[in-house]
Amino acid sequence: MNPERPETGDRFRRFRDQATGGPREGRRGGRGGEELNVPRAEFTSYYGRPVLKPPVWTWEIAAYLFTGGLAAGSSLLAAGGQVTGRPEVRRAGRIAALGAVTASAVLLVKDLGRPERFHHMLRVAKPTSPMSVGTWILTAYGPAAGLAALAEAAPWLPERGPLGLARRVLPPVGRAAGLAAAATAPALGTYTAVLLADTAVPSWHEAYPHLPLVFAGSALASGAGVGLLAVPPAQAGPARRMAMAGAALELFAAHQVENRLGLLGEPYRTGRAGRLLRAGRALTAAGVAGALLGRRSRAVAALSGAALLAASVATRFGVFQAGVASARDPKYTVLPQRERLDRRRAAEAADPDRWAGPAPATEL
Amino acid sequence: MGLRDVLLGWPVYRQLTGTDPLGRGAAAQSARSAGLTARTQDADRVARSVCPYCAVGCGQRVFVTDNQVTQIEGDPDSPISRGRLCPKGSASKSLVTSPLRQTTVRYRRPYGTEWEDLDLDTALDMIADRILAARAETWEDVDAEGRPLNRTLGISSLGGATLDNEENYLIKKLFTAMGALQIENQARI
Amino acid sequence: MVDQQRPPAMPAPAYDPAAEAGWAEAPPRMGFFTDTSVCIGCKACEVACKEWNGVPTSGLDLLGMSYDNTGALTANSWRHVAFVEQPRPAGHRTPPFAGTPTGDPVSAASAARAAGTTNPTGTDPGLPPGDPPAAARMTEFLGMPAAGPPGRTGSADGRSEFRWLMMSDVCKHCTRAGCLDVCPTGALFRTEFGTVVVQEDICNGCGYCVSACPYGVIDRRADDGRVWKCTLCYDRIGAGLTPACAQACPTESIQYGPLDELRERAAARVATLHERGVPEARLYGHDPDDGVGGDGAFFLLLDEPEVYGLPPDPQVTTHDLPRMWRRAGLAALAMAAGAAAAFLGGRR
Amino acid sequence: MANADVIVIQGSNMAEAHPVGFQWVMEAKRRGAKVFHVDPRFTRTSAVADAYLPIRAGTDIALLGGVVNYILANELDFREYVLAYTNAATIVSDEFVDAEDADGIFSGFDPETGSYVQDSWQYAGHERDSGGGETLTERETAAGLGHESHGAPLAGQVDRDETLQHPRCVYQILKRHFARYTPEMVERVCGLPQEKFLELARAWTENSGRERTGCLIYSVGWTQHTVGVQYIRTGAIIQLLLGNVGRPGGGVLALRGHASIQGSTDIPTLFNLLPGYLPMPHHAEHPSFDAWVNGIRHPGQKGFWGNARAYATSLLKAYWGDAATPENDFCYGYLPRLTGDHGTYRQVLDMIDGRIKGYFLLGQNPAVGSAHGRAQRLGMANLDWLVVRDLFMIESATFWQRGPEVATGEIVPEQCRTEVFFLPAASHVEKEGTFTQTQRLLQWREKAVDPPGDARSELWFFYHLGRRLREKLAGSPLPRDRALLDLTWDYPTHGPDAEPDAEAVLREINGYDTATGRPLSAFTEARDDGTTAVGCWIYTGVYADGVNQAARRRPGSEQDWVAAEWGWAWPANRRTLYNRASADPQGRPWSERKRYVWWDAAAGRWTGHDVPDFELTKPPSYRPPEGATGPAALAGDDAFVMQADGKAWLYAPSGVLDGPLPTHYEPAESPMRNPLYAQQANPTRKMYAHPVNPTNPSPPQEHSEVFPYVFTVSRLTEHHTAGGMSRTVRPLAELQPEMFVEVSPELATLVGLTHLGWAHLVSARAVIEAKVLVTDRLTPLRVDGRVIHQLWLPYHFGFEGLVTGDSANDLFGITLDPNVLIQESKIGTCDVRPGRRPTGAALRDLVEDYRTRAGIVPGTVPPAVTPGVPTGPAGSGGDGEGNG
Repeated sequence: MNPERPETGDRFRRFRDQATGGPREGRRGGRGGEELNVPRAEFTSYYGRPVLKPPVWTWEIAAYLFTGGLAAGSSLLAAGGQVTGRPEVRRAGRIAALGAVTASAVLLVKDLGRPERFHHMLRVAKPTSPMSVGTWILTAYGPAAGLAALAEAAPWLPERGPLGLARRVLPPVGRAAGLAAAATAPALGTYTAVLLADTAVPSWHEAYPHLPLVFAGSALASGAGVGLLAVPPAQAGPARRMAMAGAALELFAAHQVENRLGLLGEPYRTGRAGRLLRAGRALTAAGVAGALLGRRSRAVAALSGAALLAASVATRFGVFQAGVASARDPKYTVLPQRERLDRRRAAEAADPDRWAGPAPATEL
Repeated sequence: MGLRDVLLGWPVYRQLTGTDPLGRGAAAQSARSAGLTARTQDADRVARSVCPYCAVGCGQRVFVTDNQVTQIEGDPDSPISRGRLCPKGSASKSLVTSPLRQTTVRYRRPYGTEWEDLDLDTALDMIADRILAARAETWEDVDAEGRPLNRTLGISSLGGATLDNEENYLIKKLFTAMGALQIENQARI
Repeated sequence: MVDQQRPPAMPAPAYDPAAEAGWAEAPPRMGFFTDTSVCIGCKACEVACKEWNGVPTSGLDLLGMSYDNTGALTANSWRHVAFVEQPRPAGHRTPPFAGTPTGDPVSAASAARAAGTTNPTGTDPGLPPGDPPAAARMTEFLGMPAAGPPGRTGSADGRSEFRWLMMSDVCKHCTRAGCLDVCPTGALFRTEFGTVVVQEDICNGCGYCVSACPYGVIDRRADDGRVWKCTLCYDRIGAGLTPACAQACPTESIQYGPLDELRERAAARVATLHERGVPEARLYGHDPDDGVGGDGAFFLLLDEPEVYGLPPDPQVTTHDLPRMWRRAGLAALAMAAGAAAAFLGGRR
Repeated sequence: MANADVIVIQGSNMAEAHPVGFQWVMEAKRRGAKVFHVDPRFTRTSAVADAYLPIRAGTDIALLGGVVNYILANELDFREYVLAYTNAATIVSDEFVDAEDADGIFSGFDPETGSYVQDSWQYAGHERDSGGGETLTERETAAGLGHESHGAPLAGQVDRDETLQHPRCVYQILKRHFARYTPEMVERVCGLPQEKFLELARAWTENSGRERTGCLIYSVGWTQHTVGVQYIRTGAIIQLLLGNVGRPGGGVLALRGHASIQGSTDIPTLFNLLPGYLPMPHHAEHPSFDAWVNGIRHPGQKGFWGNARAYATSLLKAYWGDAATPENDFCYGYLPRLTGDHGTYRQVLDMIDGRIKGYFLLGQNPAVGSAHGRAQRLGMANLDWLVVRDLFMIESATFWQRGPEVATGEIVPEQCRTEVFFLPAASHVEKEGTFTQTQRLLQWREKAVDPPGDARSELWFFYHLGRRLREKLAGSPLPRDRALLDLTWDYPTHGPDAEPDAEAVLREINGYDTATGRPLSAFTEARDDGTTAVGCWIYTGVYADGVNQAARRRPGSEQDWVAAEWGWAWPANRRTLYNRASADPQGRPWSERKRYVWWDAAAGRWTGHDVPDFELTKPPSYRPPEGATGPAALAGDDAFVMQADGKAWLYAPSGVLDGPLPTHYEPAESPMRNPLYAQQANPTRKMYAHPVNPTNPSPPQEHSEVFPYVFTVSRLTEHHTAGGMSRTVRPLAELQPEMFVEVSPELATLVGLTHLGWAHLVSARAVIEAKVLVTDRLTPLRVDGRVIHQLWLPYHFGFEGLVTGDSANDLFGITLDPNVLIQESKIGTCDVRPGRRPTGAALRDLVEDYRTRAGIVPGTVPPAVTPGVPTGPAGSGGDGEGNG
């Protein structure tokens, strides 16, 4: 065994280069247009065991992605109704938002390993932790949505006495709270995407440019769904338009996710995750179509609203499953990293001085 | 803990006022973590011992607190092992504190199907009687040609390699004086 | 990050994570250097760690992964000794089985069966399920998937090459630690020694760190709810002692000390091994410029990292966090705009 | 070890069985030493060794003989060392006939007793007066080594030819004896390719001589064979030829398996020895005290055994104190006498036949640890009473309730009459005392805590048992009880449980002046007039100056690498024996690099890094006067101070019962015909023709193909011997949780085994099951044209504890080596079949079926001498017609 034996991975590169016609120069940032058509390349692993630990989260977190988005969408709907004088829309939005944020809180606490320590989330405020940022967003958004919904109950309060005072004070407070909720709603709707992306799970991390848009669109669509369901078609104009906007955003971003990630897009297209995402797309399309065509009939509007909600659930669960699947198979961890490593080595070999190694992590 | 202390202790407050704005180090440390120390530091005493497993003879330090063994690790002073231990030596604490360790005398009567309890003193007495009976029954004074034998072949013993030299010495001395010469140990297995 | 081409450059003025995390005059950063070329796979480190930290049982199951019955780093095994039997050359050594009659290699087939031990193996939590087809390729020679590995000619005239890799895996205590960054409760924190520790009195088991670790180390304990991992014996080093595993290691494969010193020692060791005809020796996790800013516990390996189950080019996820927040901001704006347009657009 | 330039590990798996000791091999490796591992299986030692040599189990003498042949053929021996310190130049009797010329049997073989008469082996001119004689008694009483360790009986001067040309000088006899052990023969017998063998031979010889030393490491991988002692002899011959004995980085190191197994042979709980390796008296050979003492010291011979009378007298004084007077030969009459073989396996067969009443198990688990587990358990089922003292409820305590024989119906609890007492024992941290580790070092353990509940130390148990026996016998008129009543048994006790004072016992072991009680400081102070009492003469010095030297803990970092002030090594705190040989005949170190002990002419004394193994003031130029005996007879260049001729024995005229020179014999159970000699296996091996103890047939017997595969057994790092102290400890049980068998891929495909599937192995004694680990680390070997498959099993598993499994030792029978009666449990033949073993009565039927197919007649043993091998009349020079 002579000392100048070629470095072990060397043969792999020669084999791969000759198979794919030259080192693959993926574009920086834009994640390379065409699919990384490396042949089903071989890789080694430790007895086939995954390199990463699959996420320990369960369906509760996937459900929270939906309820969080719903709350955000509903608050926007409510604020829209409040500002443009559509009390029906406002009331539906606010109540749906309260329901959704309560469900979110329950789901989040239940998913914790030690639920009784949920208040530890407020122990620190860490910009490096999307979950910490999200907790503070929820802390701001929750009471606002709560107050806004409470304000809806003002008309049933008696005239005089302390309750009477509350009856008079609530509406303006409700309006302010509604606006506050709407102000934090977009953050609430999209931070969950950053939460998933800021992990080592290959398919979630790789999708970070598009995931927020998917979640934003999905949130809008579910908000619109609430509007279509709860508001007579006459007042549901904005809901219909919001549904279209939401669907457009979601479908565009989802397409990016499924096709622009190369090998790491595979989990979004295959298996259970693939089926869920395809169902989500179909339901979104049906929902929007239903909203547009069924302007007049209350039943069709309601149906399309439900479809939009279901679509949002399917999309969220689909994205969740895709991530878990990508963490389980060592291929999705080893191959892209091996690829990135070889690319960097090739670049270093090309002009050693320019390449100072990967852009040093931002000084966080 | 007054409200003021709660506020001062709140990591977010420490983030804002302290040297760790991102809350990833000093600010996030809890009181318990700050007070952590190795249990060997506050042990009542340390016994210098030797590993009971193989014959390399690695040095061991046994830390004791309130008469409980709290840690057994390598003895860095030993020129043989330099503070190191193998997996068995490292598991010595689990060995001596194993829940499977027997701590009471157990007795099985002839033709019995279960274990019974027996107190130590009675057991010692019963064993002594049985030794004397077996010895008397199988004693050989002289051989065919009248040469002295002074022995009993009715009693056997096996074991010694895991015992101390002092224990082996008493065992050999007592059995030899009893004429029971059929004693053996792992050295011949 | 495996880096051989670049000569071990003088380490850049070390980015001191402890100082960065607010520790005034922090002591020198401590860490592990694990030289797997002298590891004898005795698992004293696994036992010493469990004895000192009172780590509960990790299951009684024969996994068939050579002599590894622990399986992986989990909440109940903070040290894990990996065993890989390979029909491949071992540095300068003469081929062990030259000239003995032989048949096909077994490492791949036995690996596939071992990967199949995915039913609850009692190492709950966390022994990740295996993927038999991936395991079947365990010892394929990189780049030549079809032909059998060298030396294992499968013909009657004899097998030759063989080596048995052993490596004690542990938490990497990364310079830029994904688990630490994403922890929402501050349970994970950077100690004054530059190590990363979970505070069991704070952790509420949200599980975010489990997904954020690029090495798949930290893990949630099922019946306890909290996450657990190596603390680099924070209590022992606080009292000036050596971590339990490093003290027990019979051949000093695990070395504990100031990280800078360890990096120099490691570089010298690799150079010695290369001189002695072991060209496949390489360092892993030593380079401060890699995706996690270099590890506090780094290794000298004798094969590609993925053979040991390690990621070839780990990257801390928070490296892209700023761009993620920007993309999220755009999406939020789009969302707000969408909603506004929905209301301002149509008449009714 | 760290000073070695080459390290050969054979018959040992050091990285797994002695991992922390292995740090010193790694230290040597770091300094550039080359490490060889010779083993049937590629183990964790082989993983870090520089070269791994696969070998057919049971053929180590063929390999080592090949190395001897390589050395002698190429004249690579360290000539000055060999001439000065070994008996290479000594002329051997002309009556001697080598096994080479007699089909594998030496001259003097007596077929009736299956033992040798050693007269024809003696040095020339000493055939009659050197106490050769028959060796049947030695074999029966495992006293073979009695001669060796006492120095064989040898009177006066011997003829020597310093030119080493004389045809009957030891050097030439050695050359002829190993002439046929060529590299080709090694490949043919061991299945090891020639170039790998030559790599070992070259490295071993190149790293020996003045400037460089090599060390040889072995453990039970060598001792548990019917030719075990001869394995070690061959290793010693190589190390002597290369001048590696007594030098730093050299030597032959035995790695022993238990914390104080060295201690349990120094202060022996063994039937054939008294403390300090004094032999237990034999009823015919030692009728009187003088006969016994002269049997030890062999009047007229050189060496330190000359003072045996002082050691013997002092022992008897330690036992019986004032009752021992010169008039009654210091109570020599009280000592029991041996009549033959009283070894543990003889006892087990006697138990089965109901001849033994009571049995003590003191921290040993024969139901799993001893060979032939079934016989062990059946024996224990036929006792009157059994006392088990252990930390855990081991298999040997619960055989009557949960043993395999209960499942097959051979032991029915309701009909098993054994009364069992289980008394919990104290652990190593709950009692104080000394362990003697593998380098003869005594280390004192401090007591950490009191033992829990009823757990007590053996010191407590036997002291109080003795007290109670003496109370019950008080006033007994019977002469047999005098020995017990006159015993010195009044040790001080302390603590709540009245624990005897271990230091008092250690003081008695060290020895003291009976008048003043002053502890002796060296064994040379022992007297034979009853004024000194010494429990174990080789340990004298452990309490020198009244200080417990074993408790010394001067940190290693504050001492040189010999670290003489940590603990105390017997004899006289010397760390390397025979270190006089680390200097040339004139007393100068062979080289600066290997300086260890040398003669300081100015100071007129020997000095160095260690306690010199020589009389301090005897100059190298000293030549003994005519007729001198004992130590005085040792010349200035007689480095081997214990030997009768002061020289190391390449050729052993006596002291080894199966031949003066190591000869390759096949194991008792082998699938192969002995390629070198007509004689198949060791003709003097000890066999038991008991119905419970059948032996698998080996060629030239019929039906050896019924058990076609070779299996060997050894340890895992994670478990300890019979598993009592590791399968009951959770962190260890997790690391190796199930009984498994390792097979090569070729054997797996041949027999149809699957990885992680089940397999069961069958021998003439038992059938056991195990999970299958198919691994590349085992390989079939091409041996003499045939392909031999080997498989490996760990032997730790039993039916108690957190993790359980069948015991590998159940497969072995009882065939012992003649010199020390150790069983052959490192190699056996078996059959292996896929799937789990049958249970209940079906299991016995399967074994029975194999026995009939193998043509085994219960109660018989294979012929000791292979049919057709001529054995000349005892004692006369056989005229064997050339080799077979």
